[in-house]
Amino acid sequence: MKLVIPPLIYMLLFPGGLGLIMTGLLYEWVHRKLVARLQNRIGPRWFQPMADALKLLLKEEIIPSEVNPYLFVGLPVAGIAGVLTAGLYVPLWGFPAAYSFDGDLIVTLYLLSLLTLSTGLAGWNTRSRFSLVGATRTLTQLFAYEAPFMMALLGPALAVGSWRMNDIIAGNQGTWLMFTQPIGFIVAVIGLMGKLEMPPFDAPEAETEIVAGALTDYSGRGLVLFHIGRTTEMLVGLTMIAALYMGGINGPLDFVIKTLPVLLLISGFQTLITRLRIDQTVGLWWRYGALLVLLQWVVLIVLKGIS
Amino acid sequence: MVATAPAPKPVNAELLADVEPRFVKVREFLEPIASRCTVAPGFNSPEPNRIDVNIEAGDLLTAASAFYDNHWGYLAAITGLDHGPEEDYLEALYHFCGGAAVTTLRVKLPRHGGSVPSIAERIPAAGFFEREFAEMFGVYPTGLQDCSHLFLPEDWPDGLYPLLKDTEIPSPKTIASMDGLDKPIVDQGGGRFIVPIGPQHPALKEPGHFEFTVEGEIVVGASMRLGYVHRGLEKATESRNYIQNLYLLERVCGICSHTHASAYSNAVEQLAGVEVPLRAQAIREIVAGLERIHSHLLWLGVAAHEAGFDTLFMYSWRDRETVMDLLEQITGNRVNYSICLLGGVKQDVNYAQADALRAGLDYLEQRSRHYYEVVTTDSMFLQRTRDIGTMSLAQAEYLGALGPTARASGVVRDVRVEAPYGAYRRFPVSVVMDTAGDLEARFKVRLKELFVSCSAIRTILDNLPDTELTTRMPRRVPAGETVSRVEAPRGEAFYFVKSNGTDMPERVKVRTPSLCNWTSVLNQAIGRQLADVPLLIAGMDPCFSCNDRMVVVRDNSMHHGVRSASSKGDAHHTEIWTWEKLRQYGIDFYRRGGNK
Amino acid sequence: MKIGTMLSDVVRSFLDKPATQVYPAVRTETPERLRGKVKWDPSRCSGCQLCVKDCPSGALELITLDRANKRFLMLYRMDCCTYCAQCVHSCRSKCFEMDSEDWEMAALDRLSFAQYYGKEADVDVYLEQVGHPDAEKPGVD
Amino acid sequence: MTQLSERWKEVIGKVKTWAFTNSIYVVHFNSGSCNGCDIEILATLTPRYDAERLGVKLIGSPRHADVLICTGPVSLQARERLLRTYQQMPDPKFVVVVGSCGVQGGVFDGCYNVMGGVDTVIPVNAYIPGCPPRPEAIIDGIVKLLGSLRSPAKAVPVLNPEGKVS
Repeated sequence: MKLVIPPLIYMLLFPGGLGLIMTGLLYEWVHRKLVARLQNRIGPRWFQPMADALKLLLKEEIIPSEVNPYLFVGLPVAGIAGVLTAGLYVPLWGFPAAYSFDGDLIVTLYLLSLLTLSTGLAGWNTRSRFSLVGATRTLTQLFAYEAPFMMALLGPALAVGSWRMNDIIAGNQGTWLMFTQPIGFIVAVIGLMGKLEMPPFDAPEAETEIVAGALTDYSGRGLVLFHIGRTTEMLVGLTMIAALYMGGINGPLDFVIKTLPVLLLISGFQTLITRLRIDQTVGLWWRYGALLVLLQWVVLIVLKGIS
Repeated sequence: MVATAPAPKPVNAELLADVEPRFVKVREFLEPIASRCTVAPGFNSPEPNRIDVNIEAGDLLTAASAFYDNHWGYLAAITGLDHGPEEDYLEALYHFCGGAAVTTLRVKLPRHGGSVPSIAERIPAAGFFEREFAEMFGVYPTGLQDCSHLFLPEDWPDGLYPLLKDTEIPSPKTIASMDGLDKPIVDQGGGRFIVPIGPQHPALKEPGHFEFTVEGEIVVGASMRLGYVHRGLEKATESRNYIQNLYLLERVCGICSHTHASAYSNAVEQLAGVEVPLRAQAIREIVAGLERIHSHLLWLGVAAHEAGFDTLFMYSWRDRETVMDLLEQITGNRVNYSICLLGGVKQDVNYAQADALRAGLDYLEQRSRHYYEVVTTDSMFLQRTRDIGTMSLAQAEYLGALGPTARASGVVRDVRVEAPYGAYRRFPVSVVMDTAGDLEARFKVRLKELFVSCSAIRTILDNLPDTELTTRMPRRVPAGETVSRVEAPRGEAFYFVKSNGTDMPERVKVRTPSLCNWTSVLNQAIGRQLADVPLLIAGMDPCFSCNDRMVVVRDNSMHHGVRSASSKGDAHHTEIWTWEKLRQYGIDFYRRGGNK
Repeated sequence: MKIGTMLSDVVRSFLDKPATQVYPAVRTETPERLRGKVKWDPSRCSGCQLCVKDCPSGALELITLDRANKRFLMLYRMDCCTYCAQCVHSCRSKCFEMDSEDWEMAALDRLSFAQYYGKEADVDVYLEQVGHPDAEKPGVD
Repeated sequence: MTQLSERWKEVIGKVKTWAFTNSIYVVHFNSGSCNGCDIEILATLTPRYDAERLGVKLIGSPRHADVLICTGPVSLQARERLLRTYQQMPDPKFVVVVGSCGVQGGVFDGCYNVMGGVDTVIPVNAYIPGCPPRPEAIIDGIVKLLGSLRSPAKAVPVLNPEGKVS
């Protein structure tokens, strides 16, 4: 009996499902409040994201007629499932990760991009013109930032020589890789902004061009699942960057101290930049993002070779 | 009881000096055409700055192209004038404006079944005016490619021409009930991938329906359907007295409300021969300057929002609140100021308000300098604006662009300088120009105009003439016709008012600036990315409620050397749709893809 | 290659107070020329109907109970009114003035927008005549 | 058992009202207005009035929206698109009309291409007269609508297509 309960609680309540979602929503509130304060506004109250999510859950869901209903309903669930499972391999709230196996860093990154894939497919599934354009943009942008973002996160793994998250954290316990591998850190942070489709890279859901991108036709439950998936992805991404680049997390307070500055960096950067067109983003990523990360890797390998 | 004719107006020398040489030139190249006219040949000049010429319908194209060949100004508007069932004739007035002079070609037409040769081949901007003329008066332009409804809704009963004097129009609810919308769905076949923007769309503050045919992300065809904000104002002015019309016409457009109010009151004051006291004219110019500042700051925010730069939107609108507070203190309302009265101004600017104005303007000038620096140096913003939607000087003249959009391409056209009205003679304003012609130049021109407005208001405040605020204005305006041109924040607003001695005008024609800028915007959209389109539309600062026009720009229809994506005339893979098909596709797309 | 041109604004606004006025809680005073709801003074009215003729949106309707000793009522339609103050200027005996405090006129139904101005007794008499005595009489002074 | 489900239903009702009155997604439709009211609606989102502190968020698609803010005296052309936008909004949905034009046609009442008020086409929950109403008056209208949602004694909007108030 003892064995059964903790993993269930792990899974559903504390670091897993509900805990992850609530923390994600809290982090989304911090993000919206920061953006508002930087724009000289008061910004939303602390329970705003929860109220939004709850209201969307209680609203009626319209399923357009010529849409494959199973895909329409299933894709949001697949997206959020991917992100929630990614939450299991990441040291949330400073506690050691629930599960870890060799190569779990790669699996987490794959699970995170599962949400973007399901958003793209959801956009492709409807007849609304805006969703089709939004879907193509989401997928093109996925190929742009995915490779540099993954290579940036594999930098610390290279330094330690293993793909297991716990080993990497243990290996780099003392040093802050943020300063020893600065280029990798910058590309990782900007890659996270690309993955979360934040303003410089929010062409896929550019409100003034294609209304709401791939999610134009979603309402109620489907919309809230995608929205919660996006906020949880932000939380998971922040924890990964903090864990890998800031010398591991060893306690809830340390977790908050390390993730909030990164969130401040992201919000600040977001308010300073105009939205890039989709071709400009792809150009930016492949011309600068990939080259910078390769440069970082070369430096790493040369240093490892010497020592 | 018809009022007597007004006393002869005092003719100021400055106006004559500018107008005289232009009329000599007009008489010289129009003489052969005018003499051929059978009805009443010859030139007559009802007002010092206006000349009327009666010509035959047949010579219209030659006369119009004569104007452009001799580089004599541009076609400002086409006014339809119905002289009523008794005299049984209709008149089409083609107004050409050059500097301060206005030449009107008058063509007499039968009231029913008349037709006019189209001059849209030579002057693309005329395509709009002819479509409106056809729709409102039933005089169809021969040779115009596409003249389906411009303003009126699709389900408007055929053969019902609203602006003819003797048509009685059923109430809107009956028209709505005989709605012919459930036509069979036309299968649109292959054709291109159409992205509809509007009428309900976050990029548009106002309803307009754009359909961009795209290949991947590149726009290859653009068409636009407005008409959502058409309320039938010109017909309504004929059933209201002069004082009520002032407030009706002030609400043609919320952002440039003072422009329309002052243009209309200038026209009525010219007709009544009333001279507005100097202080009232100066206060009108102050409010016009404040309106220009508020309109340009608003535009800066909306354009930045559409480019995705929300911080600039938030900050520019926060600073715009200063000018809105000033307007509210002086006039009593933030948007529709209603400070104009026929023959003067309602509110005065006392010393306290003058100091508040000076303080507010200093703050605004300092902030506008900062925005100017942001807009011209921020490299991420420049990626969205530099050499995008470039329009050369020749194109701007050819397409008839007006206001800051034209001045950004080097066209010197500003009514406040060319034909100064009201207080602009005593407190002149300088023209702001740029030659690059791209979106960045339009940002620069509008922001520089902020500085000009700030300094103009300061000079007026320093030497505000102190006379009383209003003069006596007769309720019945003596019969006559007049033209009044005013520089709105978006370009020149053109008013034609005809009075018949009673207290209700016989005809009020409003041609608003955004109307002339539409072709240029849609032309720039072709060949650009879809992502640039909202910024291009915002670039010309469209004011839909100012006008309601529809233009169809197919990729090979606008040949005439105007840049278009595919080469002239080749329709190798594009399957060209008629407008009917596109419109039907738009409607049934909504019905099928829309609700459950 | 400048990136953060708005950096100075963003940092300054991050440090000091936001520029928001918390409206429902804190009400800032409005300029005294603000054109809010129209107020009508029945005692001075001479029944010339100039205001009704000049109102661009037909929001005013003068009801003459008894022309001899100047007993008039004014039906003011708040929802038709465009707040242009033309009635204030047209009226020669200065009966109208625009209230600069009363501009919060939102309501959940349209019935509350029609208001009768005039003496209490006159309004009751008129309402009986018109036949629905219980119509509420807001705005009667 | 029924007494439990009764209390349960009441709790759900309370939670639902809390959620709906604290998070309002607004979509804006201009059915023929002179855009005076539209710029005042946009002004409520800017730093000085900041509707986001009340939970109001302007979004693009009617599919995500709860409240339709409508301006303008429904022109004939915009009538059918207004109806269609209203139909696409998921329940429970509310309509707020801003400006005298939307309430009763304002200065355009009687023009040949204008239907008059918005409530000749769709049921309306809150009216904000004014030409244009100040941004604070718009926020006051929204606060009154939310207040009426919190207390169930809200006036049911009556759709009276025929003209003036009797």
